[in-house]
Amino acid sequence: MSALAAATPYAAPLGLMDVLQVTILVLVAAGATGVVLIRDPVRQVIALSVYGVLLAVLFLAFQAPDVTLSELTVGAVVLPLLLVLTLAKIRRREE
Amino acid sequence: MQFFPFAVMAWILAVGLYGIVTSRHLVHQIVCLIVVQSSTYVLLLGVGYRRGAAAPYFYDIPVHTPAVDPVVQALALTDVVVEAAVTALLLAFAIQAQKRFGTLDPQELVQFKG
Amino acid sequence: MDPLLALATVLPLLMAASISALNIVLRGQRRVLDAAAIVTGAAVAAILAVITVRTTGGDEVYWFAGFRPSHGIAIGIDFAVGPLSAGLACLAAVLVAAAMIFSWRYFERVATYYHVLMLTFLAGMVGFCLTGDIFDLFVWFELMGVSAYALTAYRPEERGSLQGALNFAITNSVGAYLSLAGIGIIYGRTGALNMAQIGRHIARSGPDRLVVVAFVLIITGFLIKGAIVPFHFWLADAHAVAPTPVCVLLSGVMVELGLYGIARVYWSMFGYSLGHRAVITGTFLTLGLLTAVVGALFCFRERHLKRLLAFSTISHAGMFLSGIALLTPLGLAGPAISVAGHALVKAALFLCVGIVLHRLGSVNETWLHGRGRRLRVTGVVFTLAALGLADLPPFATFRGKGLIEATGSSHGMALISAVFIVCSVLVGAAVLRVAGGVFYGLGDPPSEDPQMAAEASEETSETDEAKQRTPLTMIVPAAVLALGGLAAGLLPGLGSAVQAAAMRFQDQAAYNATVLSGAHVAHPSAVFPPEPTGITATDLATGLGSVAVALLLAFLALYWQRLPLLRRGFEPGTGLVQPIRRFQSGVVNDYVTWIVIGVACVGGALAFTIR
Amino acid sequence: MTPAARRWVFLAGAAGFAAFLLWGLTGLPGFGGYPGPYGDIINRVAVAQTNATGVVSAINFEYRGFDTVGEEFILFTAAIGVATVLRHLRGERERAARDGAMDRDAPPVSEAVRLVSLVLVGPVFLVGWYLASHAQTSPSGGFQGGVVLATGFVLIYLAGEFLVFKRISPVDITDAVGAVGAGGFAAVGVTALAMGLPYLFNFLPLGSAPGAVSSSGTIALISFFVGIEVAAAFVLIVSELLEQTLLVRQERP
Repeated sequence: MSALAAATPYAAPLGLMDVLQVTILVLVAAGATGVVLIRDPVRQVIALSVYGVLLAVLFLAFQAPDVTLSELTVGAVVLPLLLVLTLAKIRRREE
Repeated sequence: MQFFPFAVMAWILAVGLYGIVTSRHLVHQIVCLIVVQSSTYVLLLGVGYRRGAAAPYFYDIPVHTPAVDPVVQALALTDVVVEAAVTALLLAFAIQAQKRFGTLDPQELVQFKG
Repeated sequence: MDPLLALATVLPLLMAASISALNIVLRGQRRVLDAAAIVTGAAVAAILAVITVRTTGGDEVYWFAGFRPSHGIAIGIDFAVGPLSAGLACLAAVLVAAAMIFSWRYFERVATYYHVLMLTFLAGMVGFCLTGDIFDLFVWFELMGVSAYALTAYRPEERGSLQGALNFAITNSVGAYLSLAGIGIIYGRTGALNMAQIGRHIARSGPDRLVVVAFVLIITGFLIKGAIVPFHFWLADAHAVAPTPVCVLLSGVMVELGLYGIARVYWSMFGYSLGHRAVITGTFLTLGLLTAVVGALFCFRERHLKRLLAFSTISHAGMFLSGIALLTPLGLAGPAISVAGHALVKAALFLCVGIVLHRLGSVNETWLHGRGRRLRVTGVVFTLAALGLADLPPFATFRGKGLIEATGSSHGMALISAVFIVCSVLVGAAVLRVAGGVFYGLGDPPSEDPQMAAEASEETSETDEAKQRTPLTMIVPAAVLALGGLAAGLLPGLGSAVQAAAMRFQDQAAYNATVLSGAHVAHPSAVFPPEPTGITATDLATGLGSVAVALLLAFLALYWQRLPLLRRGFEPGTGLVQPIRRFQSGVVNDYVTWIVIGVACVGGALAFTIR
Repeated sequence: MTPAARRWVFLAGAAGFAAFLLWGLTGLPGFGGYPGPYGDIINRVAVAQTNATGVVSAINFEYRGFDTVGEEFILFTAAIGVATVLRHLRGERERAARDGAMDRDAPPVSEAVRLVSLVLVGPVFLVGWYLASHAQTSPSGGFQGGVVLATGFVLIYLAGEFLVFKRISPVDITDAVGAVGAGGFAAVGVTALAMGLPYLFNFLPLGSAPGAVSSSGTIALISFFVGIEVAAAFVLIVSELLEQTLLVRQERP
């Protein structure tokens, strides 16, 4: 590890990108915690959608536009849609 | 900063597992499984990141520009598809469970034990 | 590069897609679908049999899209195939073909879905066996998983079916994601996904924390798939509820694929780097023997036939892992032979249970007592296969187990033989008790455990049509498989041939050179020298003796209620098992908890001893 | 275990698990220090070898194309699995339909939602098509395009046109289309085999210049098949779930 670490520029001062990445990482960690701790399924789906957007932004900051696009379409749109459809079905039953 | 993204990955993984273990609602549990899987995206893209490098698209930049690792991005894409597929299947199970047995609590679905 | 290697995986995929694309035309054409699936399974089995035989002279490598490695760096995906991997894939294809033949008159209301899922399942298993790329391994692992989850829930009208499928899917998905995390970690160090290349890279630096953690995470997924205590809970829930032909695949080969995965990643990537063979042996031998004992105890007290067979699979998985853990060529050859023998007889047993379910509509041993007398042929086949499961000489199960015991005792671990004999006796006694009670009406119905009886009688018939006779398409595959298990053990030179294959499998340097520099290695070098593979008189005596004890125990269990002197209010098997029964709670939350604890324990054990 | 006991047992295990995981993660080269060589080599050679300027697509559809075959079949299998698991319920729906309850199928949708959805359908299809057909040049490809295309179908549903949606995507047809997509991808590889080349070998002409839409040979073709497969799989999954939802509404008196 030491040789590799020496070869990469950690000593460089923190740039805008680092600040951005740390901020988003903190938000992602908080988002994941929120998704897990919200026990009401409907609110959880909304939280999951927000979490998906946060992840997409993180991937953009990691220079991965391809994954960003997939995460936006899947994590923030399709999965919440599937969940909403499931819940709509289940809710009716529970009433 | 050096290990912070990986620490976040470990946190997401642990929190997701906590959610699965404490969940009393199948749909909630499935969402927690999504969270567990999302930790692997953070790990994959984290290990492939190179500071100050460009995204791996050489449409308008010269080919020798330093770029981040494209391989982990391809892996993460596959991972996203797997996530969508597994989630869809699990949701179908959940619908059936609710339909047949009127419950989504993993503890009440138990038919076999011991 | 031989296109057959690619075709073995692609053929079932193309067939699955074709069936699905033509679903509107094929929907009513049940026989066309069946025939297509059987022919595909048989063709894949034939291709893989050819490859197995051919690769006994040296491993073959296939580079997809033609990207060969240069300077030891791979940029494409490869299949790296030796006789053990091709043979295991071949076994999977044979079982798929047999299961599809059995399904010919099973499941009246099938659409195209069942056939499509069986074929994608096959493709996943074959790809998993053949690939030489760690991420590709994950992809095929997931395809196998997703197909298996859907097949397990094939009859969702039953509560048990959903519970089984959900527990199966959630635990195995967690395992797969932990494996993926391990892959990400090892990639972060090596910048490689080819297993040979990773192995070469990490061998340079020796074991450090990253290697240990990556190893443990990657094998976690396989330990779960391989049903090793404490990762095993999902198996009985899933196997009990899956349709019988699917059980054949789940029990016969999918669990063993998990163990194969451990062997594959250990000997292609981690072996050199980790070193510390004694620690590795100790850790995995402990897990293996524990699994063998737990599975055998649960098996003996079970009354639900499918669950009984499922617990016996857990017990056998433990024995296989114990053999692999010895790290010797014979220690790997033993499980290889045993896996083949076990798959054949276990498949035959499941098919017989399927016939019982078809004819009598139950899998409850107590209720079925004596009711199977009219199923004479089924009874004979079941008894034959049960003797095979009890490791009767000369079944392949006996040969394999004998090799593990031999190498165990020659390396100063005679404890293995003792544990194996106890497990064989318990498992053998359980299935022989079923054979005697259900098919011959011996003794009394086993005492009724109220909860188990309720569970077993929930199982409803999987078939609709007239149940007056057993169709040939059901009994013939069962008989052929059981006889196959017997014949496999009689093959001359089997032990030494498989040992040679195992030695090549374990030669990491040769694997490296074959994959990365296109070398042809016919004669591997081994850390442990080859050992004699013949059967001694002592082996035969022990084998026959343990089967005799198993028979005795089966009779004791059947006639227990007529033996008041021995009885004294004690029910066989229950006393030992009652305390650990509570762990098998059926709640997936508990199972995931045990997975986390298991990873922490295995990881801790390796972390404190290897650094 | 009781939920409380389970939580404590888990927390104890998870503490060990997390410590173990973090211990290993600190063995990684620090964040931002990707060591190579895999990605670096591909970044250097991919444009020249494939004429695709989007290296991630080149990996997905060529260098590691075989992974993507498996990935597409995972999605295909999951869609089939959803249909398998929910099919018994469909049998019930058919019974319900015989009671003449079909007229209650459509949920109430406000005019505003209808209008916005209908206006969006066209552009969404266009974007999906663009994404699926520009794998080689832009950060996109069959997968993203396919998902967006599927979203277009969902918009049709949102517009309250469920019957139209049903007409556009009856389950069997969707299933067949998905199979053509996934099978087409696998068949592209077999075509290479038939020509005596390795499976998934890029046998089509690579085109004149890197970055042109017609460049990159089989990459564009595979991306197209993947787009079809993904769109069909998601439409199939969504329509199965929709049918369930509507079924329940129907059952209410």
